[in-house]
Amino acid sequence: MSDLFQQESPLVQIEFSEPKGAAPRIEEKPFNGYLNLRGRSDHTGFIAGVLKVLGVEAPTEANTVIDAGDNRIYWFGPDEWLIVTKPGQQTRVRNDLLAAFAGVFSSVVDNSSGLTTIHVTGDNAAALIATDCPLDLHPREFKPGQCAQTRLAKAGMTISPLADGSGFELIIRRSFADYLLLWLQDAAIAFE
Amino acid sequence: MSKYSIFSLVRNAISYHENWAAAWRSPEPKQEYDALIIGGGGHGLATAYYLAKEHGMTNIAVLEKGWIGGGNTGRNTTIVRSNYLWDESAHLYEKSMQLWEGLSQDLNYNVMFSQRGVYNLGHNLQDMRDIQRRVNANRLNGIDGHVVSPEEIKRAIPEINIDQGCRYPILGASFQPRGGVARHDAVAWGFARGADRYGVDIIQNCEVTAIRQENGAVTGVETTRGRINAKKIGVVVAGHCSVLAEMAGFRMPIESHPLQALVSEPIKPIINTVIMSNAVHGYISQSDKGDLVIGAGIDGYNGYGQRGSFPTIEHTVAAICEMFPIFKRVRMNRQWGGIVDTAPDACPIIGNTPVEGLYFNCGWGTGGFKATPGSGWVFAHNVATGEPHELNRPFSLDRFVTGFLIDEHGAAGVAH
Amino acid sequence: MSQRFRTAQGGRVDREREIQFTFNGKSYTGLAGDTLCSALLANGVHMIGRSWKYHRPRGVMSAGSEEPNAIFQVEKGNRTIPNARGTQVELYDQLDASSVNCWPSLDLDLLSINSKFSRLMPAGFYYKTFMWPQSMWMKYEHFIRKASGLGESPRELDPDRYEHTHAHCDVLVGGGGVAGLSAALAAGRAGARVIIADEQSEFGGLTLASKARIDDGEASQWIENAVAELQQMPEVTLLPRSTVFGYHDYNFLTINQRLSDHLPLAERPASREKLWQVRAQQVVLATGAAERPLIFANNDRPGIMLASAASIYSNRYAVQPGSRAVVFTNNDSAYQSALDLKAAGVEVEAVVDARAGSDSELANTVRSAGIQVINGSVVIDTAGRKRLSSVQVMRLSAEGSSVSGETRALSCDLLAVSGGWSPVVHLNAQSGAKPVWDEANAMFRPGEPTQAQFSAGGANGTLDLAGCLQEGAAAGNQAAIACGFEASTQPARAEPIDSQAILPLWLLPSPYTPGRGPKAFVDMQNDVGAADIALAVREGFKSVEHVKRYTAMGFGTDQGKLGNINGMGILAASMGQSIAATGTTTYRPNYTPVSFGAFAGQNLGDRLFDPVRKTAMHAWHEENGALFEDVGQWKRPWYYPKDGEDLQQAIDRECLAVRDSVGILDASTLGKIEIRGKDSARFLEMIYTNNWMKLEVGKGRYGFMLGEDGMVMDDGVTIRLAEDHFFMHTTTGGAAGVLAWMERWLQTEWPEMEVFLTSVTDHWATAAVVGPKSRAVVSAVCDGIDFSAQAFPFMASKTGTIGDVECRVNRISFSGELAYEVNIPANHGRFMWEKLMQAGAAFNITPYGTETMHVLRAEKGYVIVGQDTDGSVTVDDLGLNWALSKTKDDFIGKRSLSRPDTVRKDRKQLVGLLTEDPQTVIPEGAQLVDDPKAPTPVPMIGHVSSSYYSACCGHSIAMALVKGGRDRMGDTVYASLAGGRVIEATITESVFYDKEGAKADV
Amino acid sequence: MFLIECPWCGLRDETEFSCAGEAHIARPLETEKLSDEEWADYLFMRSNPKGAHREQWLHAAGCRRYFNALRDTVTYKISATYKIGETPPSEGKK
Ligand SMILES: Cc1cc2nc3c(=O)[nH]c(=O)nc-3n(C[C@H](O)[C@H](O)[C@H](O)COP(=O)(O)OP(=O)(O)OC[C@H]3O[C@@H](n4cnc5c(N)ncnc54)[C@H](O)[C@@H]3O)c2cc1C
Ligand SMILES: NC(=O)c1ccc[n+]([C@@H]2O[C@H](COP(=O)([O-])OP(=O)(O)OC[C@H]3O[C@@H](n4cnc5c(N)ncnc54)[C@H](O)[C@@H]3O)[C@@H](O)[C@H]2O)c1
Ligand SMILES: Cc1cc2nc3c(=O)[nH]c(=O)nc-3n(C[C@H](O)[C@H](O)[C@H](O)COP(=O)(O)O)c2cc1C
Ligand SMILES: [Zn+2]
Repeated sequence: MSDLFQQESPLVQIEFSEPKGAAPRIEEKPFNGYLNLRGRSDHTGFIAGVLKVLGVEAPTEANTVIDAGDNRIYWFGPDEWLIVTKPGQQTRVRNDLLAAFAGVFSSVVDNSSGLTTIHVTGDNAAALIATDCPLDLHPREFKPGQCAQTRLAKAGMTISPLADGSGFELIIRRSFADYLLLWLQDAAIAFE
Repeated sequence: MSKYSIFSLVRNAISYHENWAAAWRSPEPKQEYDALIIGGGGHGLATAYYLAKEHGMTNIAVLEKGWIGGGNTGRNTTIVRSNYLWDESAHLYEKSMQLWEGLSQDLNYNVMFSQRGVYNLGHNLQDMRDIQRRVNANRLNGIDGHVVSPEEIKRAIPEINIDQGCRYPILGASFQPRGGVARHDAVAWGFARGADRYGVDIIQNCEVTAIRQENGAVTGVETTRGRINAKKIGVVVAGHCSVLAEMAGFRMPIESHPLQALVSEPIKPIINTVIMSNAVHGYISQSDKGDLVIGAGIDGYNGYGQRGSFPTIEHTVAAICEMFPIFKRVRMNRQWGGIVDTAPDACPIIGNTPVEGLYFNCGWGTGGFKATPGSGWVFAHNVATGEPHELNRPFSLDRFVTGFLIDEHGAAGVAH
Repeated sequence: MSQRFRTAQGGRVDREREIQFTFNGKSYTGLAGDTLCSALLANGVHMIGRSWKYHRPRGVMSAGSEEPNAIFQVEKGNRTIPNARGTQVELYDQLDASSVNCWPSLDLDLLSINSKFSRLMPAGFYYKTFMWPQSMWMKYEHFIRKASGLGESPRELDPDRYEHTHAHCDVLVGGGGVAGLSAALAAGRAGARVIIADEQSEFGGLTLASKARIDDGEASQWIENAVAELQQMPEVTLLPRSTVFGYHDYNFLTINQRLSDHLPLAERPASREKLWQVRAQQVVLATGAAERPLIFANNDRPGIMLASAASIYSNRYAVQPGSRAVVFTNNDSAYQSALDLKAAGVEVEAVVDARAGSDSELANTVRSAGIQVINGSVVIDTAGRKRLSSVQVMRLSAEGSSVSGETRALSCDLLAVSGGWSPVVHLNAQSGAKPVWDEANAMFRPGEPTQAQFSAGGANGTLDLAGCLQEGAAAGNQAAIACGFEASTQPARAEPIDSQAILPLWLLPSPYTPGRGPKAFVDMQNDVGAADIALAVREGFKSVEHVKRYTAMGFGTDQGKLGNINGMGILAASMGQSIAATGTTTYRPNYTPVSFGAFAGQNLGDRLFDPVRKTAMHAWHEENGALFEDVGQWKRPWYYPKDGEDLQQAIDRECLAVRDSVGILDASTLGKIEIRGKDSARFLEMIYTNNWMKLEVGKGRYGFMLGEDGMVMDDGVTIRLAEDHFFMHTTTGGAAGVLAWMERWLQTEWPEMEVFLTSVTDHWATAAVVGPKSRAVVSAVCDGIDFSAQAFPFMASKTGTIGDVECRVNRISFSGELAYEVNIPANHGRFMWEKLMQAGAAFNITPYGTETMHVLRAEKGYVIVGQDTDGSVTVDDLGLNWALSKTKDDFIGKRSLSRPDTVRKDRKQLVGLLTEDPQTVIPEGAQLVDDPKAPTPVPMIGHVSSSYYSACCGHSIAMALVKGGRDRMGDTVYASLAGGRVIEATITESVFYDKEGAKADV
Repeated sequence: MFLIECPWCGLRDETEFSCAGEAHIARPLETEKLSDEEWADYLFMRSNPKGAHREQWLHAAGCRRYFNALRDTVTYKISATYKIGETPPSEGKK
């Protein structure tokens, strides 16, 4: 049995169905790796460690996300990032980072089961999310390459526009995932 | 001044209501009084009334910066109950309840005190433990009340949703039959008229801008209508108490927060009691005029703006719709906010201050309307004698130094 | 066609589409495009309701949101709407409307008797009576309540849904009359993101009912073009049927959009309303101006309406609002109404103008149309019971303060009144500005904005069409420029009109002695008359806010839109002061009432009212019959009843299974925080009350967190994973708070500390495997760990694998049994759980929930923060002094522990209780007394915080906080319960089971 | 409804934040040496001004950073936000 077979997404109790009418498509991209990265962005050892393992520096511009090969790095705060890896890669990336940070004030914490990713796509993707997200999702204001930690209804999320402009990626917490999906599905009724 | 009654009403109707006297005079402030009460809310006016009535101090004035009753007294959801957990609170609020029970007659002013009962709902097992604890304590303190089941609640309030499958199901409630509501404005006006009858000067549009003291004792105040002297000053300004404390040179353990409320359009009677839920943050009763009167939770920031933030209202209305799904098509007519003075232990501060002759009565936060007569009664004692009454002794400012807090947060779930 | 008062042509109604509706049970027809009121008027129905207090017959006063009288119950059953304003209810097929607040019927309303006693019911009469005997008030109140209120609340569940949306824009335009449309065009053409909202079904505002011309065409054509152009702009959102009802701080505005109420019941979409929460860079308020009536005796009869409403009904709805009209005014605009009425085929008896002369172009047009103009005169009274039949007119003295001469009766069934115009400053005032009195034009103009905001058109006090167009375009341009766009739209053109000054009039002079004549109404909905205002002043209620509260003026569903300005004028006159000095009452949301459902949106019901947080094993618990307990937002298994078991039977079984063999508990909800950095131990020394520097790597320790007030705030086990790496557990309910609390100290007080915190609550699924057979179970499931007692002692932590997934096992016990908490990344949570169940099958492994967990821990005397503590309990009160470091200089809350009250000897202390009768369980929350027979108030010595029947001990056990309890071992105390029931109990230590702690130590 | 400029994330909606009360209340260093009055002063006494107020906010749904704001408690206008450790702007009274 490979370990992937032993996994269950937080959304196991949710039924995903084909969108009706003009409702956006909502799908899960399960089982990515999620690493919470902490460090002082002005510390050379830290910068070098990230560069060494991920091939890029952690973004220091607020509310941005960058691609780093197979991985993506989201700015979370002045000393905090989220690294999203391909499924199953998290342990290797974590161990490499931990090794690269030897002696450097930093933290790399595996939160892979704590988060999951949702894609909301289609013409009304922004409208669906805007039902209860206070962020301005207009393409003039929120472009691919940007990301934001904000809220959706009564739960937190990290949102970023998909590169192809088809919609948004939402990274949400496991224990709120069920609620948020039910919430989005209910909100989608307005577009059916 | 004529007494109010059905006979005086008929008599005056015959003379086209041309002969009603003013409910209170609007005198010019004198240069000096035996005592000043700063703040013309319910508490300040009640203090003046009882100072005159119980302590014979009639050469006194109430100074109000705006119009009397325009502070929290005029913007609260009017819930009256005395079923508090801790002995100290229970005794104080019960004293108030007893005064409420004869208040219209005592004041000769119908304050429409309506003892329609108050339900405090429990939504989880810990809520129910707390409710049991409080009701048991109330009973031993001689305060009416009992624990009721969801079915009993439903019988009394057929409109309520007791479905056990809902997000925060109603598991039960405490019920205090003697609790209820009153007509808030009438409370201020009734006390004002009552105090005026004893000769108390009620001076509106008179903002206190400085407190004068000599050798650690008060001598008077500066106001927007000039200097007024007095050797005893009672400060009863609710949300503004820190501002007044600063004038007197000390700080208070108080934060002033917006607290919001709203009313629906008037509808025919449908809610015949008072329902409070701390867990989902909604409080509801129906005024005699027919509007549903709904109170929200506090806004998290300090604010003197008499307005709060929209999400607070949004959540409160959702909570009401969750408890009363049939009200979704009823409409909200108006929303507003007050400035509540919250203390760390959610209990009032009543008593002496570091300045001699200066007394403070504040910290009633989200729940002082119910205490209006009792608060005035004990504070009058304190101002008149210079010493706290037994009922307000535990509520002194120095409890923050000794640590003797009367924490009504935890178990009693204080609010309104 | 039964619509006898429908004009032959014109209007914006669709003559091809007849619509059936019923009013008070009687069937009528109207046309598509009608409102309920216009359709009723088309059928000659003028008396549509009764007033609130005196039950006087009332008719339609206006054609908009200011309507005080035309209040209906629309529909019955689950789609009923109480208090719908008939002027804004769009007619749809089979609409069912009835009057509110009259019984048994509108025609014969028994409470109209009140009108006979109206002299006994002046403002505030209830404060003066109903006081004797004291006990009777509740009876009086019962009848008072029955008599008040307007419509009926729904009694059935609402089938409709309500939506929310957040929106952002450069320019929000509130109001879509010509001023608003001009602003939207200007901003939209500049490229700005624009939202324009209007409460009506069509954009265009008052001008829809106007025959004026814009840009050399009909005004209505210009409106149509403007709307079409806006619709083409991708960045412009047009919201019809959308009321901007709140203007909050930081240019946050709320809009209620009605999606379905205008459709026949059968055709309605799922969503009824949508609440827009808008952040605007700039706001243009173009909410128009509202006409005021005039205040004279009996000014409330059906058939009396605003002159502008008469125009709107004539021009927009193609209805004759009467057959024979008198127009009564103090300004020019009503002359247009006279022309409009005449054009609609209404006979216009006269225009009565309070001004001595009127020679504006408009007035002259009226004269030349053959309409008589009676200058220098006012209406002093009216006649007609359920419909106006005539008005009486007298001459006004030159200085305007009295009337004289002959009374002249003019017979008419319509009186169109105009007392001038009031800019709709509501939103401007809500936003924080203070309206400014303009004496010359007798109006409150919008105040100096306190936010990024413009007012334009009628809303700004500009009443002529050309001015409205010009101001709208200017505001739109400026707003767009302020957002960084280039904007230069030229305003549309209209003919300027000459007009003559208004003669401000509040309470009109009349031959009656003030206060003695018939009532002259100011607030029609609340039956507040001019005499009530005078009475309030006489009684000392002099502030405008006092007058509002004493008389109820402006308290109605119209919030005084129609009456307040007149009321303030009358109040000012009564007080002998200016209107500017009198001021307005406070403007607040909602501009018009908004249904509760719209506020709640979709945030309702078992799934969406509040997040339901679930663990990775949730589905398994459901499948296996668990009942759940709410702990914070989490659902935790409470117990797992087997067929027919009640709570007690289930927990007896669960408890015994754990103590005898092995049980399993989902502990995933505990808060989990990773703490990293070289100062982590030092940080924990401050956060917890005990010592952390010397904790071995691989070992855990139990700790208490205090608030700075010294009271217990949270507890849990923290494990040292490396010198600079800890793993903290918090309580389920406390998790978020503890993280924020620790971050706050780190970020604000000790930023130099090298510590990073990361919440991993959601990442780990945790199963507590508990009981003598737990070692066998976990050994069978987890690889790579030596579970022997020596290798894996109590409070140790090890990593291993389950399958090929890394897991962490902590030997922690909250039950006094040998126990292991097995943690695995939550995606594998159910997999782990099922493995453990499989491995445990041999030992009859028993899943248990929070209730059994509570009993097990109580048997051991372990406390639960939040149940055995309430924010007023210290560690010492709990008898857990060992957890307070004696060696640390400081930790959070330490100083508070030496305050006079915290060192008191008679503080309440946690003790155990054993009941006299071992089968009796003291209810939790019971109060304890020494003497149950003591007179009230009975002194209380403490209360029972936890209490259970313990199947393992074979008797009931309880924990209680008792004054000086630790010095009272062996004393008898009494739990005093409702109904005089008393339970006797003895104070004991709080450990009831395995006092030596032998069971965990194996 | 405030729009708050997080010094890290920029302008965000009030609902992403929570207010953490008066700012610049330093925890005393040697707490054991304080009198009960001094300790009570630190614990409970607040300036609670009507007007300019320095207060802490947490960008709870965003970057999870605490920061300070200078806000008027009457108009609710935020005249500045600044990072922890930065000197407060001098506007406002006191
Ligand atoms: C929305 C809301 C709902 C509430 N619901 C309830 C409830 O259901 N039940 C309940 O028991 N309590 C409730 N409360 C709390 C209750 O309203 C207050 O505790 C109580 O009214 C306080 O009365 P007061 O007389 O002390 O204060 P206020 O009525 O606020 O009076 C203080 C007065 O002092 C004046 N003042 C201030 N500064 C000065 C100065 N410098 N010079 C002169 N005068 C000054 C003010 O203008 C004001 O009139 C609620 C409060 C609010 C805001
Ligand atoms: N002759 C006169 O004395 C006189 C007086 C007043 C107005 N007028 C005429 O009226 C017109 C005024 O144009 P205007 O555009 O300024 O005003 P308007 O009254 O035509 O339009 C205002 C619009 O705002 C809407 N509205 C008001 N409050 C709203 C809210 N809170 N939310 C959503 N919508 C709301 C109204 O439904 C209306 O459609 C001009 O044609 C002017 O000449 C003439
Ligand atoms: C118990 C209670 C009932 C109220 N009922 C109404 C009402 O029926 N109609 C109304 O317009 N306002 C009602 N109000 C609100 C007041 O109009 C007003 O908003 C409130 O007293 C705050 O004052 P302000 O808005 O002038 O600041 C009520 C207020 C209270 C406290
Ligand atoms: Zn931020």
